[in-house]
Parts: sequence; structure tokens; C-alpha cells
Amino acid sequence: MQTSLPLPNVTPEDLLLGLTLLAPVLVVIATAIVVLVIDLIITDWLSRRPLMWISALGLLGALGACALLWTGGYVGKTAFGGFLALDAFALFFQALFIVAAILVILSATTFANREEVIEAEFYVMVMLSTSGLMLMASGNELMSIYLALEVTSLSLAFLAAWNKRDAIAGQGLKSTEAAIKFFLLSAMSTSVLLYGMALLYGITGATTLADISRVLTGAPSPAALLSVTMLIAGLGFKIAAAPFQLWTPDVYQGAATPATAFFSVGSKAAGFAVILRIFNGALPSISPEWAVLFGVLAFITMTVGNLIAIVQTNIKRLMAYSSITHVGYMLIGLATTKGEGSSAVMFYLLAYTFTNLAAFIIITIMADYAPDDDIAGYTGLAQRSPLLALGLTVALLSLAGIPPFVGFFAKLYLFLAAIQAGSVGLQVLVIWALIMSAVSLYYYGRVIHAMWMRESLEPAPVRAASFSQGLALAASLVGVVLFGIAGRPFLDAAVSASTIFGR
Amino acid sequence: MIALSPDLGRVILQLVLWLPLVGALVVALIGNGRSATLTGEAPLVTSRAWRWATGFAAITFILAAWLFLGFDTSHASNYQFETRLSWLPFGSDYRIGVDGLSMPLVALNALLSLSAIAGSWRITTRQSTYFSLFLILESAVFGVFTASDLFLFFLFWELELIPMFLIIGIWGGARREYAAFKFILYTVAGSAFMLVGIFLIAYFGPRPLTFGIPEIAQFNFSQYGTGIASLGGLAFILLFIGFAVKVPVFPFHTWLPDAHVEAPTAGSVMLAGVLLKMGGYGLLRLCVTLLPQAAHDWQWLLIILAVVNSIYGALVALAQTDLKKMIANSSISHMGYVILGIAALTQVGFHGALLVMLAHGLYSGLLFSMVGLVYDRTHTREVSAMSGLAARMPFIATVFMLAGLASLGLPGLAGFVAEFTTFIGAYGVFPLATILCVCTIAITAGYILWRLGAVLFGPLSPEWATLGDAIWRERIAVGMLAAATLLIGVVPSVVADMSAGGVAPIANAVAQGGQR
Amino acid sequence: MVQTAATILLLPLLAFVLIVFVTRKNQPLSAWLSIIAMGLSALQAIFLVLPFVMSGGTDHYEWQWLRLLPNGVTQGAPEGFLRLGIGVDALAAIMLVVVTSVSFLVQVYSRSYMIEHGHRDPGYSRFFAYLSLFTFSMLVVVLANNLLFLFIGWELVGLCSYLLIGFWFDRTARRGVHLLPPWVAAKKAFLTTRVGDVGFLIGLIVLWNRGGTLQLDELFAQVEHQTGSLFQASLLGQPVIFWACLCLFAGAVGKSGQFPLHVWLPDAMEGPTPVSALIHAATMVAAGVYLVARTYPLFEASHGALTVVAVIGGFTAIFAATMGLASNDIKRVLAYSTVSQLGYMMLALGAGSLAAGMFHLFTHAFFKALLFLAAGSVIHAVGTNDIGEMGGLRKFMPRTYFTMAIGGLSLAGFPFFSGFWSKDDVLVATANGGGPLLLAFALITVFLTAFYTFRMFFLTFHGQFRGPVEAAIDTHGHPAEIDAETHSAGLHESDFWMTGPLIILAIPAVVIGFWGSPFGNHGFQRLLEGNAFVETSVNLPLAAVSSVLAIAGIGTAWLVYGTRAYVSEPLLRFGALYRIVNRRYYIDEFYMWLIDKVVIGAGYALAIFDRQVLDRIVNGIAAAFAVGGRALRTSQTGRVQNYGLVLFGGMAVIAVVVVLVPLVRP
Amino acid sequence: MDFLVPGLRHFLVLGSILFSLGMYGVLSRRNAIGILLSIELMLNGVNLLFVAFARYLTTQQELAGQMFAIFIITQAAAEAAVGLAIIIAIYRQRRTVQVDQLDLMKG
Amino acid sequence: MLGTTDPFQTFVATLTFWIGAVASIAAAYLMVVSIKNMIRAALALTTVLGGVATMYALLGADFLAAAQLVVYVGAIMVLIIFAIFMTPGQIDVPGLVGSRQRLGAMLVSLGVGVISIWVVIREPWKERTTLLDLPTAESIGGLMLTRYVLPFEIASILLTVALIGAIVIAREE
Repeated sequence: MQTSLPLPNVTPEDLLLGLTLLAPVLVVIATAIVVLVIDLIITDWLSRRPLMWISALGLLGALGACALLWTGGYVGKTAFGGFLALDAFALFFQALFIVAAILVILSATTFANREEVIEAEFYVMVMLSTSGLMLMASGNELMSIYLALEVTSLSLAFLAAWNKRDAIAGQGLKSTEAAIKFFLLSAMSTSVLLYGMALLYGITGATTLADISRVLTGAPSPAALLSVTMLIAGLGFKIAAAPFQLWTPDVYQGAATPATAFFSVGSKAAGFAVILRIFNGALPSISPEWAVLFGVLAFITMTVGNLIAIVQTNIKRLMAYSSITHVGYMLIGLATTKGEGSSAVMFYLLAYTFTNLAAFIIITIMADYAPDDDIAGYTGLAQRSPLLALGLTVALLSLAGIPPFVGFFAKLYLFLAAIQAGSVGLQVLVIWALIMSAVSLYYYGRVIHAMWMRESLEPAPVRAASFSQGLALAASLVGVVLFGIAGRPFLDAAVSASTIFGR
Repeated sequence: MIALSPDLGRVILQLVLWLPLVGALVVALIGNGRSATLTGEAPLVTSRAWRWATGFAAITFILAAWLFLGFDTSHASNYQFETRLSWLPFGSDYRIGVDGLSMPLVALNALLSLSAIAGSWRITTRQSTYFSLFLILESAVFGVFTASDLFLFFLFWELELIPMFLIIGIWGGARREYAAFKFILYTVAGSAFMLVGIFLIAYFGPRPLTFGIPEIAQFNFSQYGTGIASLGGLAFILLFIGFAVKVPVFPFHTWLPDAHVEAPTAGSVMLAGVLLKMGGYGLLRLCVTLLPQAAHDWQWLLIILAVVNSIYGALVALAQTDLKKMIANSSISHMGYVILGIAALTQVGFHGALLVMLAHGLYSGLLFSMVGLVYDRTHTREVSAMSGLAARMPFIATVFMLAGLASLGLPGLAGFVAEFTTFIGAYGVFPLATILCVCTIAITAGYILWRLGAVLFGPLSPEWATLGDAIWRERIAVGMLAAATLLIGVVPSVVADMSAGGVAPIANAVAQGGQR
Repeated sequence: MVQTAATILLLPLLAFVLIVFVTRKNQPLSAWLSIIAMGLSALQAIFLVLPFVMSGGTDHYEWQWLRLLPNGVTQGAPEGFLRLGIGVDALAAIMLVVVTSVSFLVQVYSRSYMIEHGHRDPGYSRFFAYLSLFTFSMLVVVLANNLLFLFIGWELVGLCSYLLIGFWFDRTARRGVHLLPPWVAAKKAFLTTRVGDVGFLIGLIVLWNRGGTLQLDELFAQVEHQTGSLFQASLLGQPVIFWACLCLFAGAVGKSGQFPLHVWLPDAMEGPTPVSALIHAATMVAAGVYLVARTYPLFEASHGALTVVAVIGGFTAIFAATMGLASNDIKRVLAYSTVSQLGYMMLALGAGSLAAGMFHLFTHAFFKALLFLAAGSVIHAVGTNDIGEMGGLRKFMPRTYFTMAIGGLSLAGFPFFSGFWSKDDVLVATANGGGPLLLAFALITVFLTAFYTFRMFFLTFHGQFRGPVEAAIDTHGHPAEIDAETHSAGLHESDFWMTGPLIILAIPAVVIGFWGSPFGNHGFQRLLEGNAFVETSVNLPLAAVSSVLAIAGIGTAWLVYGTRAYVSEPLLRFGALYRIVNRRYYIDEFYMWLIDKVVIGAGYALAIFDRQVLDRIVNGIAAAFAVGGRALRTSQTGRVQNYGLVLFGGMAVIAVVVVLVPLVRP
Repeated sequence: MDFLVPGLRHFLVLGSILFSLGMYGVLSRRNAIGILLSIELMLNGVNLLFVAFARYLTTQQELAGQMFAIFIITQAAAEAAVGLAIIIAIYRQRRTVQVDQLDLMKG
Repeated sequence: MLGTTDPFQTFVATLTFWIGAVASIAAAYLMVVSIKNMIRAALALTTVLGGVATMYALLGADFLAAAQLVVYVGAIMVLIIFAIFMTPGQIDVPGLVGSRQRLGAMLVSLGVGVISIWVVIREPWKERTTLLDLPTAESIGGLMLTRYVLPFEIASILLTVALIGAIVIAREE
């Protein structure tokens, strides 16, 4: 009987390296704590306004940290015994999450002002959630990934619950309902995910992805297949792939719009980051199987999302189904099992993030004008505010994949990658996806139609609630336009990031 | 015809391509410039948006004309004034150039856009949006005709949809929303197939991966097998579906009558005059050029569709009592000639198809303009509601008749030149089909003279006794088109010199493709 | 000489352009412009071109019109260009003279005809512009040495015919059965000829593809050598050239109003009378004959085609003549006679005599123009076309009466008038090459022609004026001045500008025939056929028979119509037969049924199919997506445990399938 | 009777049974707290798997499974805290914690 | 195979396992299927947790067994029972959802159970020849701060989130 296990030898340098690689995350967390503390000190809520800017600055600092790491030669380093990987892939996603968080925080002012309640928690939670997302992107080990995922899930559940406007206005209690739905389903999916991880651990005896892929070779055993299934189910929930997508519309609708925006981009992108990393990094030997699974899920997902979106009248639900559809497209990229597919998915996520944020920022602004976020409230927006109508039109067209916006390019890269995979099934899937894109133009077009082709019922002009909101909107719209036409550096980044998977 | 240095030409081509877009921005920013509350009789004042938009369109037209005249017709089969910038990864570059195939269509677009914009001065609601959209549309169409990269081509192809969608949907007729959605969904569904075709071509095409049309045109796809079930055949039919929706080819044409009827006049002009040509251009530039072997394999389908299109369109047009519906269906019929010319897969057939596109662009644009002018006055397009209008509006009647005569293929006008070339080109390959198509010109004459006559001739009903003729702005707007129709009809060499060279490489490729 | 020809060609075009763009507002100036241009053309044609060809000269000029192949490419088409060209030869020169001179006289005539009670027609300038454009187009047909150019002119004359028939586009139909408003008549004319033109066009396409050119001399060269696939290849047992000629002939049938495309010509009489004289009697309708004559070597190269021409011509001659019997419209009678005479010309061509056909065309142009102009003079005075409402005009319009008598005699083939010589030529040609049946047709037609011509003549000029006073309204609807003395409307002779051309035309109607007669040493035929002309002995019995028949026809007409008052139509006693003929054998009705019920019916059926079937399928596909959306939407119950069930259930299904079914690696 | 002696598979089966029972509970209990309880049941099943694997498997990283289990317990605690907070909030607003009554949003 | 060859120890362990397993399953079954009252359900879960803790002990995870009892039974269950008491009126309501949902739940959970049991039994696990047998508490402590320091840190973030979240959400307005 041994007395104890030999402990791994961890030097201070190792820890320091690890903390260095964690710097962006740490900056985010530190900012969150600073904001929390300031919030506790200040009692008069009006003076809390700078909290937003502090948060944004902190996040910018984190972005700067990312840039420093990028330029400082830290790319590709791992730390904590391989638990943490700061490769280009991770940095890509970390930067994306930080930008998304900045935009959400900047755009959330209307919302926060109207609450007239503690606003700091919102920023804090967004930032903590962001830290979870960033850790998901760079986690290279099941436990870390799992815990980071839980950080995200719990903070998102919090964000879903955060909308108290409904309660104040007596319109119903949608946000808590959204929160409980998200929370319970998230817990269910987590348990399934854990079961899958347990099986994976059982088969390989390892938890780091590198070790798993080293052990896992040859034809998969039933346990490996069951494990893959459960991982797909657990992570499919995060990205809202059918049939694990049912929470999405309800939660999107119920949550406060900025929270929804964060939901739609953050959780989804991180889910894809994790899927890309686990399936490409740990399970390449099972790729024929999971490729087929992702292909089937892609088909179901985009079909379901599109068809139900056709009959929606609430714009947030519409956006939810639209997001499901986009997940379906991206799953095609996963189904290619190729580096091109991965990089295309990454670029798609970039495109989707900016586009969706642009749309949601306008929906946030419109929350004051469109009761219950009904599409009917957007009637004649082009006359009430041509710029907002133009912005939303641009965003929706980008989502529909109409040039010259980034969504078009993203979709093309993705489908090109799928065609290049050279499988007939994928080609058919691409045709179907393109038909689905055509269909999607119908429901996006309905919003455009309401904005442009109908006379407004109310003549009052529509304005953004604050400067920061306008700034966030402008920034995301610039992204929507520029990343498409001048998207090459970003696509190159995605391509180089996906090379870590070695295929 | 006039010397134009390549460098200057390059700059002018870029200007032609992007100036309308700049114009769109400017027009959007300067606003309407007059209140939109004018009521009653047609206002004779113009809006600032109109003036600026017309100015931009006119400058663009002048530049395009300069380019047209400076085009070296003796090397019409090569891309000229080409600009190439490295753009996207995986082999897609920003490549803009014109050859003998695209140059006439560029000029056509410049002319029709100017005419459509200048003729739209009666628009009273949201002028700046309206004119911006038209200018965006113009740029997009230029892009389609000048891109020599598949990706860029597709980008511009899709870009054109939204302006047209909004133009139909905002300023259209009673069922404008239905028509707008039908238009855009139909086209996007078609381009879905087209995109897959483009991907297949690029993916199985030359290495390293490229989207450049000239490079892919050098590639021999028949190494993957021949026949309609081969890769080439599959890619061809995928591309074809995309273009067939646009052309439109039976049975993908049902969006067209709705879109034409509901669109505002200028929208119909652009739709019939230019947008349909994108389909024919795509067939020539992509389907046939890149996949000559597959074109041979699918020839039977093309020829069947050509005959069906021209006869079906003509017969349906015969049954229409709404002028716009009639012209819309006549477009279907005439685009059948385009398909006929392409289906022949000969130099003369291609040439004819291109000429039909140009001619139809002019006279269908003119016809829609004239319907618009009549509609502005009578507020109806129903044939039975009108009679004897020629007495009150001799200019409109004259030009209307001119357009109608061009449409029915009267020599001396553009339609005859084009149709004759098509027919002689197609007859050698498909005698029976050609004869069937020739027979439709009698039907065309039937509905054109019948309906136009009923509107313009006969006793003037007192209801219309106070209507006025076209004013000078309108006269210039339609006069340009009429003059061009006449010019091409009398002196076809103004375009034929370059278009003959433009289609030559395609005919060459097909001839070689057939031997492969 | 080709420059002169080009000048002749372009002068009317110049007049047209000037009138349209410059002098449109100045009506007299427009008229003078047109007349002067025409006069110059006519003078050049008669005094420059005619002597040139009579001295045996020919000239031609071609230019490249439409590039088919780029520079340096030779493969892909028979020739790199489509060429156009004009040529001057005897055939063209003769037509040139006819067209320019008749056109000039008609324009002079129109100068007054288009003035009604001192008021110029509002479309006065337009009228002259159209006439100029017509003349230009007709000259293109005449001068073209290339089938494509000929076709261009061919279509343009059709257009001018359309424009001129529908000149009074705002009028409604005149009183009467089955009369059409002018614009409808114009449309009918255009569309009917269009049917023939489709054939012409197909002929061109075939010739270009099989013969490799549309240049006439090159095609004739192929005929000489019998080379090329035109002659080698065959279709349905006939060489391609036969079908090509048939296609060309289809165009001629349409344009020259031959059966079965004759229906438009009577209705074309809704146009102003000068137009009828110029276009629908002298020139354009003769273009069909001219086309066959122009391409005669091709027809000769395929005997079957000539036979078809002869049969169609012979049948049309007698067929139209019968219809002329039963018409009471002065212009329609003339129109039927035109159709009939054109049938004669076709018959002669088909029987193998180019010269006979062209000779009859030549003389016919003058006397028929004369007849029409005279009829126009009558109509201008009386204000109606109905000979039932005329009568006794001899007293009021002596010059018209006299000239019309000359024209009538010439048409009837009264001995030694122009028509007699040319008709005799036709009969001889028929006797030589057409067979007994066609000869019988031709001879019967001689009688019928004489009869209906003088039926019309006697009813118009002899007896008592039968027109009701209140019906005597002029062509613009103003009531005519009542002449109390004669109890008739203000009937008076037309002015000098109208009678002058009548008198001038009467001269050739009498004498021009001598040019081609034995007394003129067959000058016309020699000019046309050159050395190929073979002097045939005069067929005296035939000439005698035809003279007798003509005189008999005139005499019968005198007995029936000249000797008693016209109360009711004597021919009514033929009952059903009369009705059938009067209704033009119900052919128009049949065509209307064909177009209305079959063609347009098919259009309506397809239109319904388009909207109700195709469009519904498309919309149905779109609706299917929405239905699917609504169905799938029910899965979104809002209950979290349903969602959980789907989540776990989906996972379970996937798990079972993945674990138990070897999907990828069997 | 050797099969009665607990080995790896005994624990795995036990864990799986607990997991499925928990799943049934999650799907069938109306009370949100009941669902939370069932989720804990599922997590315990998974934990049992991890711990069993940690004991029986050949591996370079001994105790990894136990570490995993510890973190799962930690997470369960955090989850319970947040979950119960949401449930309490719901109860305050609606006076019910039965999840099948929470269907304001659907379709 | 329990890491011991001693028959008595084996017998005791076997007996313990089966008693613990049957008790856990029975309690779990009762909890999810038949118990309506939430308090009792919570107590049934506690029983399961105890059974699982026993299993941990059998598996040589002494620290984990203790943690299970302390954290789960001591903290989480107390928390849950508090929550149950804070939702009066909801304790005794009809416990289960409608029959269709229940049928579906039964099928699905049965399916998942069967497939997972089938898989874990059939899978050729790479079992070690000699079992590791050592007190784990010390090793776990050491590992937590060395190899597993990253998950440890993330767990701390997680707890922070839970703390803030729970407070803000549950706070009365």
C-alpha cells in the first residue's frame, strides 16, 4: 500500500506562465470584481453610470492583453500541465467574446437605465460569463471545459432571469420563466455531457484532450460511440442544435434583449469552440461517425429553425429560430471534419456575432417602441428612423446571406468548405442549406417589408437611448460590412487557428 | 472607334462600376429635396434627389459610352480595361474587365438606368430612397456584367436583388408585396443551385483553386466524364437553374408577370431591360463557356425549352388584357429566342442570342416606359379601358408603336437584326425548332398590334379627351431608347463588331468541347 | 449608275425625315417637299436609269451590314458578314419607273384629295411622310440585289401599308356589313401578310444556311452549276430549293393577296383612296409578283414551285373575280380585280413566262392606279363608297367619267388598250405552259373582269343619282352642300390637282401596252429577257376569244345595269350562291374562327394554365414551408419537460442508432 | 457466486441505473425542486462512474476521476444555489413552482 | 475484485455493496416515481446520497465519501429542504406530470438506461491488474493545487458566480 501518489512537480515558473496565459481572463475577472466593489460602495444609482465605461475599458484591457499575448510569442503555449492551451484558436475566440461583451455592455444602457435597479450585477455577470466563455475556448481538458461551461451556464441563467421590466410593467413574468427553463435544461444537458465525459474517461483513462486522442485510435467501441452521442447532446444544447434547441425561442423571448444578444452570440460561439476543440482535438479517430451525426443534425436543425421561423410574429423568437438555422449551417462545417470546415465555422461565428449583435442592439432600442417585440411594432420604421431601419436591414440581409455583407461571405466560405470535402451527402446538404437560405429570406424579408413597405402608424422618430448604444451599433454594423469585403485577415486568422487540429 | 489608353480605360471602367454606388450614397444623404405632399395633377417640378440621381446616371452613361467607343473591337474576344486585385483567399480575386460580350451589355445598362431614372421624375414618395436604390441596382448590374471571377459575379448577382425587392415592394402596385417576395425568393432559390454549381466548378476545376473565369474556361471538365449525369452535366444544370429563373425559362417564369406588373415603371424597365439579360449573360458566360461539353450534353433540353418558351410566352401574351402583363409575357417569349440562339451552340447562334438580349433590352424597356407614360395619364393599364389615345398623345403613340414594331421584329429596328441572326444561327443545327420559333413572330405581331392598336387607335373616348402628350423630360428619357433601337436596327455594326468577337471564344470553346 | 439609283432611293427617305423632324407643322410645305422629292426621283428613273438599262447596262453595290464572325475567323458561318446591296438591271428599272411615276402622280393627286372642303386633314403632313416612307421602302424592294435587303424593304412597305390603311386611326367602321374600322383593317392587313412573311423569313433562313448567301447573283450562280446543298440535299423527296422557293412564295402570296391570304386586301380599302391606288393596286401588292420575278431563276430551278405558283395564281384570278361580282363597294370591286389581276401575273410567272407576268404588272400598275384615283375622285365627290347610292355621275364628273372609262376598258382587256396586250401575253403564256384548266380559268376570268368592271362603271356613272340627300356626307362627317337644282349633294368635278393625274395616267393606260405588243416589237419583253427572249407568233385565236369575252362581259353589264334603273341587285336572283360570294365564301369568318377560337383560345387556355396550375404549384411549394412551420411549431409547447423529453429522447434515438447500427464502418 | 462480488461493471451499472432514474424524475416531476433533486440523482450516477473508473482503470493520472467527482459535487452545490434562487423567485412571482404551468412563451 | 483477497473482507464488501445498491436504487425509485411529498423525496435522495457515499468508500475514495456526506447531505440537501419550506403549498401538489409525458419519460429513460447498461457491460474496459489503494485525502489536496489548479480556479469563479447570482435573483425587491 502506497502512502501517497507522487505529486507532479510544479515550479513557480510554470504557474507564472499559466497566469500569463490566463491574463485576458484574469483582467476580465478583475474588472468584474472592481465593478462589483464600486457598486457596493456607491449607493446612489445615478452615479453608477461610469460603471459601464469601466467595464468596457476593462474588457478593452483584456483585448489588449490578448493582443500582447498574440504579439508576444505566447501563441501555441500550454500551461497547467496541458490543461490550458493558448493557441490561435483560443485567442480568436477570446477576442471574439471580449468584443461581443463590450458591445453588449455598451448597448445595454437603455435596459439598465429603465430597470432603475442594480445595474452593476448585469455588467459583472456579463464579464464573469465572458471569462467562462474564454476559458471554454482555451480549456484543453475535460474538467476545465466542464467547469468553464458551468460558469457560463450559471451566469447566463442569471442573465436570463435578470429582466425585471416585465414584472414592473405587469406584462408577465417571462424572464424568470426563461431562466428556469434555461437553468433546468442546462442542468439536464450538463448531466448528459458529464456522462459522456465519464465514458470517455473510462475508455481512455485520461482527461486532457491530447491524451485522449493519443489513446483513442482505431474503430470506436460502443462506449466511445455512446460517449460521442452524449457529448453531442450536451454540447448541442449549448449551441442549440435540434433536437436540443427547444429552449432557445422561449429563453430569447423571455430574457432582456441585451442578455438575449449575449446568449445568442456568446454561448453559441463558445459551444462551437468547445465542440471544435473536443471533437477535432480529442476524437479525430471517430470523425467518420460524428461527421455523419453532425450532418444529420445540421439537416434537422436548419430545417426546423427555418420552418418555424416562417410563422413567427415576435422578432426575438424570430431571431431565436434564425439562430437555430445558423447553427444548422455551421454544423455542416463541423460535418466536413476538415480544417477548412473548422476555419469556415470560426469565420461564420465571427460574422454571426457581429451581425446578430447589430440586430439585437436595434431590437434593444426598439424595445421602447415595439410592444412585446412584435414585428408589427417595426412597421414603417424606415420613415421613423431611416438609419435604424437601414441598420436592421443590413443585419437581416447579412443573416440571410445577401452580399456585400459579412454573412454572405461567411456562408460562402462555409459551403465552399463543405463542397471541398468532396462528399455527395455534404453537397446535397449544401443545396438544402442554400434553399433554406432562400426560405430564410422570406422571414427576414417580412421584417424588412414591415419597416420599408408599410406606412408607419406612429410618426414619432426613433432614437438610440444613449451614445454608447449608438456607438455599439455603429461598431457592429461596421463589422458587418467590413468583415465581408475586407474579411481576408480574419479568415486567414481563422484558417491559421484551425491548423492546430493538424488536418 | 476612338482611341482610349488602357490605363485610362481601366479607371473609367472602375468609375462606371462604382460611381452609381457613390451616387446612391450622395442621393441618400441629400434627401428628397421637396415635400412629398404634392397632389392633384402631375407636378411638373422635379425633386433634388431626381436631379442628382439623373446627374450621376448621366455621367455614368457618358463614361460608359466613352468606354464603349474606346473599346478595341478588333480584340473583342479579350478582356480589356482589366483590373485585378488580390482579394479573397482560395483563388477569388477582384477582377473587373469587359470583353465584346459584356461591353454592349454594360452600355445597355448605363443607357437603361439613365432612362429609367430620368423617367422617374413623377415619383413623389421617398425619392431619395428610390433613386438610391436604382443607383445601387445599376452598380450591381455593372458588376455582374464586368466580373471575371465567379465569386465576384455571384456577389453582384445577389447584390442586385435587394434594391429590386424594395423597389417593387415600396413603389409597386396593389399586390406589390406579394410580387416582391415572389421575385426575391424565386431568384434566391435559383441562385442557391447556381452557387452549388459554381462551387463544383471551382472545386473540380484547375489547381490551385481559382474562381477566375478565364482560368476555369481553360480547364477540361470532360475528364470527369461526359453526359448529363457527369460532373460537368450536373454543374451545368445547377448553374442553368439559377440562370433559368432569371431569364426566365419555362417553367420557372411565373415570378415574372407578377414582378413586372407590380413594379413601378422604371422598375419594370430595369427588370425587363437589364435584369433578365443577366440570366442570358450567365448562360453564355458561365454555363457554355466553362462547360462546353456539358452544353452539348444538355443541348436537347435547351432547345426544347427555347421552343416552349417562345411559343408559350407568345400565346399567353395573346390572352392578356393588361398591357404590362402582355409585355411581360412577350419578354418570356423573346427570351426563348435567346435560349434558342444559345442552344444552337454556334458562333452565329450565340451572337444572335446576345443581340436579342441587347435589342430586347432596348425595346422592352421602351415598351414598359411607354406603358408607364400612358399609365401616368390614364391610371389604367387595362386595354379595354383605353381607346384612341393616339389622338391626344401623338408622341407617345409614335414611340409606343416604334417599340412594339421593334418587338415584333420589324426590319430597321433592333429586334429584327437580333432575331434574324439568331434564326440563321440556329437553323443549321435545329431546323424544325427554329421554324417553330420563327412562327411565333406572327403571334407576336398579333398581340402587339391588337393590344397597342386598341389602346392607341379607334375613337377617342371623352374620358381621355383632356390628356396631354409626353413632356420634354419624358421625351428625352424614352427618346434615347428609341434612338438606340433605331440605330442598332439600321447600323447593327455599332454593336455587332464587338459582340461578334465577344462570343467567338465561347463558340471556339464549344467547338473544341464537342471534339473532346 | 448605282449612285443615281441610290439618289432615287434616298430622296423619299430624305423627304420623310425632313417632314417628321422639320416641316411637320407646315402642312403645305410638307406636301411639296414630298412631291418634289418624288418628282426628282421619277425623273431620274425615267430619264437616267431607264436609258441606262435599255442600253444593256447593269450596276450594283454591296456593303457589309452585320458582322457575324470576328476578324480573322472563318469557321462558324457561311460568310463573315450579312451583306446588303442594291443593283440596277432591267427588271429593277421597270419597277423603278412604275413606282416612282405612279407614286409621284398619286402624291400630286393627294395634295387635293386630302383637302376636304378647304380644310386640310389634320394628318396632312403625316400622310405625305408616310407616302414618302412607303416609296423609299418600295424602292428598297425594287433595287435590292440581295434577299435580306429585299426583305427589309418588304417589311417596311408592309409597315407603311399598315400605317396608311390605318391613317384615319380614330374612325369607326363605316356603315355596312362586315366593314372594319381603319385601324382594324390595317392590323388585319399587316397580320395576314405577316403570315406570309414568316414563310419568306424561313425561306431566307433556309437559303442562307443551305446556299450560304442571300446575294441573288451568287444564288443564281449556284443554280447554274446546280451546286450546294440547296440542290443536293432533299427533304420529303424534293430538293431543298423547292421548299425554299415555296417559302419565298408564301411571302409573295401574302403580299400580293393571293389565295388563301387574300382576305386583307378588300379590307385595306378602308385607307385613303390614293393609298389604295399606290399601295394596294400599283406597287406594293405587285411586290409579291416582283419577288417571284426577281428570284425567277430559283423558281425555274425547281419546277414544282412554278407549278404551285401557276395553280395558286390561276385559282386566285377566277376566285377573286367572282367576289368582284357581288360587291357594291366601288373600291372593293377594284380591290377584287387587283387580286384577280395579280393572280394573272402569278399565273403567267408560274406558266413559265417572266416577261408576260411583268408586262401585265407594268400595264396593270397604270390602269389600276388610274381606276383607283378615279374612284377616289368619285368618292371625294359623293362621300360614299357604295355604288348602290351613286348613279348618273357622268353629268357632274365628265373628266373622271372619261378617264375611268379608259381604265375600265384597259382592265377589261378591250382590244388595243394596254391591258389587252398584257393580258393577251398572259393568256399565251398560260396556253403554252399552264395547261387547259388554267387557261379555261383565265378565259372565264376575262369575261368576269369585264362584267364586274362595267357593272361598277355603269352603276356609278349611268342612270340616276340614287344617293339620299342626307346620306351625302363627306368623308369627315360634315353634311354636304345640297344642290337644289339636281336634288343631289354638291356633286362636282374634282379640281385640277386630282384630275390632272387622272389624265396623265390615262395616257399609259391606253398606249403603254404597245411597248410590249407585236407592234412595239415586244420591246418590253426584249428589255426584260434580253437575248433569252424568244419571239412567239401571235396567237390570234386566243386574242380573238379573249376580245370577244371582254366585249361580251361589257355588253352583259350594259344589258343588266346600263339599260334600266338600279332598284335591287339583279344578281340576287342567284340566291344562296350570291350570298356566299357576297360574303366572300365565308373565308374571313373561318379565319376569324381559327384565330379567335384556336389561337387566342389556346392563349387563354395557356394563360389559365399559367396562373392556375404552374403558379399555384410554385405558391404551393412556398405554402408547404409555412404549413411545415406551423406543424413544427406545435413542438414548442412552452413546457420545459417536453423540451427535456425531446432532448433526452433525441439523444436516446441517436445513441441507439449509433451504437447498434454500424453506420459508417460496416 | 462470483458475479455478486462487486467489480467495475457493478458500479457502472449502478451508476447508470441511478442516472436513468434521475432522468425519469427530471422528466416526470412537476415540482421544480423535484426536478432539481432528480438532477442531483443523475449527477450522483455520473459521479459513481467517475469514481469507479478512477479505481479500476489503467491510467497515468490516478485520481483524475475522483477529482472530477469532486468538481461535480462543487458544481452541484453552485447549481443548487442558483437553481433554488430562481425557483424562489418564480414562486414569489407566480406562487407556483410547477414547471408545467410555466408556459407563457411557446410556439 | 475489490483489491483484497481476504474472503471475509470480500464478503463484507459484497454484502455492503448489495445492501447499498439496493437501498440506493429503491430510494431513488421511490423518490422519482411514487413519493408525492417533496420533503420525503428529499429524504429519499438523502438515502441515495448515503448509498453512493458507501459506494465511494467501497471504491477506496475515502475523501470523496466524506465530502459526499458533508457537502451533499450536509449542505445541498439542507439548502433544498429550506427551499422546499420556502415554497409552501407546493410541497404536496400532485407530483407527476401528465400520462403522455410520463410514458415518454419512461420510454426515454428506459432506453437510455438499457443502452448505457448494455454499453458499460459490453465495453472491454482496460482494467488495471493491481488496484491502487491509498488514503486519497492527502493526494487530492496536493493534486488540487498542482495538476488540477486550473479547474480549481475555475471552480472558484463558478462559486463566485453562484454566490452573486443566487443573491441577486432571490433578493426581494
